[in-house]
Amino acid sequence: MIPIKLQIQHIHKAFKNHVTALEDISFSISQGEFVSVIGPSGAGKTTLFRLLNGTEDCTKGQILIDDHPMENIRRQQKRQFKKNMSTIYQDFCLVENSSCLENVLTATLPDMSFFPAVLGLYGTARTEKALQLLTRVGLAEKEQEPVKNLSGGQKQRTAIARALMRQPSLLLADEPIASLDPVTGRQILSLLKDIQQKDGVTVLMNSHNLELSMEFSHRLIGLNNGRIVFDGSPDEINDSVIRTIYGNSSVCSLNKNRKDVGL
Amino acid sequence: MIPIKLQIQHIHKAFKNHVTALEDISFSISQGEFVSVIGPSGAGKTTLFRLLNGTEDCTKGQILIDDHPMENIRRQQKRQFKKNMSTIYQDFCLVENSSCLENVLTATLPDMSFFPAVLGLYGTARTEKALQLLTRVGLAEKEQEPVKNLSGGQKQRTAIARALMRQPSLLLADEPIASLDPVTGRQILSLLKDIQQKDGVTVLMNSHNLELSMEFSHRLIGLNNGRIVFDGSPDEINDSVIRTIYGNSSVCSLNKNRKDVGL
Amino acid sequence: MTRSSKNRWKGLACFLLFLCLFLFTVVYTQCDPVLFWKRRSHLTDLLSGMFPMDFAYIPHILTPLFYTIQMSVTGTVIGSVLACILAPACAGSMDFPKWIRYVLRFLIQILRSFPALILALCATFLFGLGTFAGTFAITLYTFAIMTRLTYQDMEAASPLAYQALRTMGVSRFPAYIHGLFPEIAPSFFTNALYMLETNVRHSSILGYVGAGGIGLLLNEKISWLEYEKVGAILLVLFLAVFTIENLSRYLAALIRKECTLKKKYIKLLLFFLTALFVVCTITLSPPDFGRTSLQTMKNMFSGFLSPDWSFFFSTKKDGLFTLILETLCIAFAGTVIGTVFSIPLSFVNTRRFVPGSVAFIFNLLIIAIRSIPFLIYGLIFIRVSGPGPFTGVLTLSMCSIGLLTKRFTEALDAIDLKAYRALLAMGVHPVPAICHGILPQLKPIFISIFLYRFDVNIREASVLGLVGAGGIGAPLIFSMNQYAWEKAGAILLGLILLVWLIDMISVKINHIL
Amino acid sequence: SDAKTIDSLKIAFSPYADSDTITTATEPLENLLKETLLEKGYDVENVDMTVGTSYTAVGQALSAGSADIGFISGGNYVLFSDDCDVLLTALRYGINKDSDDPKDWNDGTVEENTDDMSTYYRSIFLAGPSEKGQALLEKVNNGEELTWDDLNDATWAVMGPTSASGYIYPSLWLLQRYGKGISDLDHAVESDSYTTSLARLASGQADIMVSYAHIRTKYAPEWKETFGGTDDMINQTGVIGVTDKIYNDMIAYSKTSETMADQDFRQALGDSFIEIAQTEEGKDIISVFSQVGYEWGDDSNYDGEREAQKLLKSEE
Ligand SMILES: Nc1ncnc2c1ncn2[C@@H]1O[C@H](COP(=O)(O)OP(=O)(O)OP(=O)(O)O)[C@@H](O)[C@H]1O
Ligand SMILES: Nc1ncnc2c1ncn2[C@@H]1O[C@H](COP(=O)(O)OP(=O)(O)OP(=O)(O)O)[C@@H](O)[C@H]1O
Ligand SMILES: [Mg+2]
Ligand SMILES: [Mg+2]
Repeated sequence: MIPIKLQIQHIHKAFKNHVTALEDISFSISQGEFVSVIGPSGAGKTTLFRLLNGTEDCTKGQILIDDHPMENIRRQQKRQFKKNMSTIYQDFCLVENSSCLENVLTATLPDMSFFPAVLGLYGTARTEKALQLLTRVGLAEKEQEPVKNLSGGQKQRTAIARALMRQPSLLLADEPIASLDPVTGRQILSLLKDIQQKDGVTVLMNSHNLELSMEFSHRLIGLNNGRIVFDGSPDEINDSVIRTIYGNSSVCSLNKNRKDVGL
Repeated sequence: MIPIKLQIQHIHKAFKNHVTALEDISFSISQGEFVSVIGPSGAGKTTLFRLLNGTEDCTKGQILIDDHPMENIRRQQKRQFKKNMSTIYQDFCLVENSSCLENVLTATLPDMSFFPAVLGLYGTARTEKALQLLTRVGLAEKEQEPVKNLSGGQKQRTAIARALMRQPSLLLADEPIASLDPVTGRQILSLLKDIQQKDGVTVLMNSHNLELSMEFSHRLIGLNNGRIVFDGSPDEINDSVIRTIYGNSSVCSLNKNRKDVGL
Repeated sequence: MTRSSKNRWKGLACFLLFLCLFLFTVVYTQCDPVLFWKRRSHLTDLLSGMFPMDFAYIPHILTPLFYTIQMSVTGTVIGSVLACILAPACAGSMDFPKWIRYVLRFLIQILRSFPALILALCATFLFGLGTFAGTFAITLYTFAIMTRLTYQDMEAASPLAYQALRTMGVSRFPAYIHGLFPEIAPSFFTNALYMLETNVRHSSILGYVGAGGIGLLLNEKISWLEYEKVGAILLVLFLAVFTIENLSRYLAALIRKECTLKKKYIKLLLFFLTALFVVCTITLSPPDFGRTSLQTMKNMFSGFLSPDWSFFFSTKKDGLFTLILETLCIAFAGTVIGTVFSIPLSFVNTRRFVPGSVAFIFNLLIIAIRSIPFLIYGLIFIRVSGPGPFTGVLTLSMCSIGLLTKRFTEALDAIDLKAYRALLAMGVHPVPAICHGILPQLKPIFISIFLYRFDVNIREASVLGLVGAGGIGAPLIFSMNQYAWEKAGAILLGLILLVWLIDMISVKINHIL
Repeated sequence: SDAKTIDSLKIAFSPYADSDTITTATEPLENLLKETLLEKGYDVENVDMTVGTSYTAVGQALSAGSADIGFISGGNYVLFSDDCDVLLTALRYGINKDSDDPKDWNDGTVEENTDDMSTYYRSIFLAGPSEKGQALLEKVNNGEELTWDDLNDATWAVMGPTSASGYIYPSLWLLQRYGKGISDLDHAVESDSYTTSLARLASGQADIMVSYAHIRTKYAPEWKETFGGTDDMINQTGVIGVTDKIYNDMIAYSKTSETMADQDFRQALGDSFIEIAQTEEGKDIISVFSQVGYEWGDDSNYDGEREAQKLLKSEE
């Protein structure tokens, strides 16, 4: 496990169609933290994660990894950094035609040399491990099923198993439990918490389940309309914070306010 | 609004790969009910919805619409029935390359005559209405954006707007708020409740958010491993019911049991 | 609202522009539907001559067919494997270095511009007469086409899983093999088998390398007006195409995991295919370097390198410019007409939209259309419309229908039907459901297939030449026959530039749409 | 005034040269024809001239009536003579060797064009610089008869099976002597053009090629440069066989065309071509076909060709 220090400095992201998804975001995460990003739909959470894992480039600002700006890092090191990071995508990003097991195994490709990697010769050790992980997320029997035949939650769990297969130092989890029932969801979060505590993995999560986010994280970052509006521990969350994060007209779900909302 | 009476009798569903997704499911729904299906991931909820809207055929058993078995209904009538039903899909099923507005407008195609439908001449009245709906789900500014550029939650709301555009008598909502933040999620459910109450629409929902399901529904159906294990009002839900629905090892989320789960 | 109506106007403008272009080309190539209708009785008189087929002739076809298949199998396999390896570096949606992409695309562009006959000639001058030279030519030809088709598929496929692997630090190539290839594999294998089939059908070049191929036999029987025998050859071709087509469908379904096969049988199948490849390869005649004709090769290339500039820049009636314009018009009109027929045909050609029996019947029809070589179409249409560009347009349309329907069908088989099914479930009539649920997804794919076929049609100008249809084909063939390589070089350069230009335009078009 | 009006006259040319050279060269023909025909009482409104790239294509067009007259080869004419008939036979300049004994051709000089017009030409078997080729040539020059085995051992470069000088007549020659044709040879390779045959011959890939007799007249200067010969063509090649007379190309008319059904019009058209061919301008035009004039043709001139084809087909 190589510890990673992540600093985000004043990043902006505007898409080609002039939608500004993120504006002046700065925060830093130290190794071993469990941080949750929360915010309304369209706030820019997924975009933030995609910037962090390098799928998109930011328009302004910079991301520092162990104090080096990401764009200046030499290729070899960047690869190393990427190897230590894995992402659970909101839309899963699985290979639909491949089986569950194959998808999980692809996570070991970065550690393999070229030809075995191309030919997909994973070896028994890796396969064993992938099967174990699949069992842990409750997909042991779907091992050989092509991903396109899985239910929403099963796909999500495959994506989770793939991310964990990497044994990352930094785990970016974009809505990892959105499609899971409360019990499985809780189990998955416990699993994440577990690896965070035991192995010191940094977890940056993003979830619409406020309760679970508060329960499992050390720290919450509130995003609204592309800006950080809150950054603090779960204890600091209160009605007015919720209102700043989710918008003014919002009804605090903490209070379980059951009266109808004028939409 | 044409009332629909839906009866499901002993249906079974097995996929080509011999996975049995549903076994001996029977229940009926009368017009104007708000029913939630709950159950663990992979229980067969989506499959049930797909059988109901005719995307898949059941292997055994039958679905009665106003006391007529679905397969015996003549084509004209079946079309009529389909017209009165709309579905919010778990995986959205939107046309990714078309804009948000176009996707919503496609819901009006069944009411149009052949050539205008083929050419997509929706007319201003329909466009107005679609825009109104988009405003209600909070997507007014994304109207012209191709769906592939939307965030997860925005896609989901587009799918909801499309389903509502139909003004159905039966609304099948498969995890309509999975990708939405608590506030927006609540607003959307209120909206569904609203049309259910005002227009007498039957809503058959499926959500992993137990709390909201209990809050909004008249009746809950618990599904586990393809079988109905519970069918009753939200008041009847208790720890042991939760345990039968979500599996034995489950920790009841109702109790907000925060201790770690052995996975 | 303003933006939406603006979009609609833009769409309408594009459509009108397209229509104008089409009308211009139709007029320029002297297309005359009235004449066509008046002389339609001649459409069938040549075909009817093929019945009853001369079954006794079939045994004579088998040896050449074997040679053809032998060379085609080896060439197609090697060419496709090379394509599979190099294609990702050409795809814009992947993060391979840009310069590699440009260099490779350029090379492939050039390679594809060389008529197969020139490749075959080069190969024989280098390796001597024999199956080796033929295989070499087929390999190059297949490689160029397969690379193009494959990177096009890649650009149409969703790159999400590939990107996910890349962010984990997987190197490009393994990430491509495991993250993207499984998604395009069905169409990759169908394309490869399609190439095999094309190579078997258009194997006339194989005759020129001393291997007899079924193409030469066909040319001979056509020229001698022995239509019963032509019929017999076509029947054999039809069967070959039918077999390959079904094999490819089955393979694609297997890859998409739509049907399953026991591990044991998969191994058996793999073993059988490998054995076939090995047998075909080791029975090839070894190259004969003792009789290479380097001087001729040198002439050829120095000719290509110093093209005939006065011809190149000539604006006279027999100058390059007029010829290319004519070729462009014939190719455009032919491709458009082909497309108009293929789109509906492709929808009834797949089980996803129509019942199995209907799909089967149309599939037979399309296989029949495809197994008839362009020469026969040329002769059929020449009887109707006489020599001239109109015949070229008609012939190209028919040839285009084969490939276009195949590619469209493939795109339809690969596409995500979720949105379409959602519309059907709401009670939308299937036709509007296709228009609004599928076409928007397919539009970019269809457009790129259309543009690809257009570009193939321009390059296959030599085909036009063979049916006497004007354009650049005849001068190209003639200068090749005369070994006037400077002139051939000028024509090829013109073609390369033209196709490059079209490529640029098509990239722009794909951007806009 | 009393001129008969003909809507359009469709002329199809076989690809004697590349189509645009033909198109450009024949452009003036339209007006010349119109004028000459008008003098003979026919007002032709439109003369439609097109070039087909394959001989068969032009034959098909004539046979279906989508062309009224066509410039085609004798071999092709025979194939389609059910549906078309000969109008004129073309004249060409001959060459200075016309013997059917190959020894006479190997006198150390390249054949030359003469000024005599002739209605026929011949095809030759040309042995190349390869060992095998030279051995065969020596045998012939020594007055020995070649055996079938001699020929069958060699590699042949031949043309497509409808080519008169590149396939049909050579095949006939073999048939008459050995009872076997080109298709019975073990190593006969079809070339896409005579030039490819020459390149193969020069490199030794082929030992024998078959071609029209004036091939050396045309390509001897290029032998080393273009085809990679190591010495002058006349030193490296020799004739080992000469075929019968092959009748020249011709102008045929379609029997299915309504325009051509008129006997008087045919007469007028034929006369016009003969007249035009005698003018300077006309000579220029038809020189792209390597033709120098026309004579009234007769179907029976092509009986030899018919015989040859029949033999070839039955032999299969
Ligand atoms: N590729 C893109 N092109 C244009 N705009 C985009 C693109 N991707 C995202 N956006 C826009 O950027 C904004 C932020 O999107 P993002 O996906 O980050 O939201 P999110 O916080 O993840 O929302 P959700 O909770 O709904 O997933 C949205 O308004 C979205 O429409
Ligand atoms: N097309 C298919 N082919 C084979 N098996 C399938 C197919 N679709 C679903 N299944 C299987 O059927 C079972 C039920 O799937 P379904 O999608 O109905 O679950 P679900 O209750 O909706 O779960 P989730 O909450 O995760 O969405 C799962 O085990 C799934 O793997
Ligand atoms: Mg998101
Ligand atoms: Mg589901």
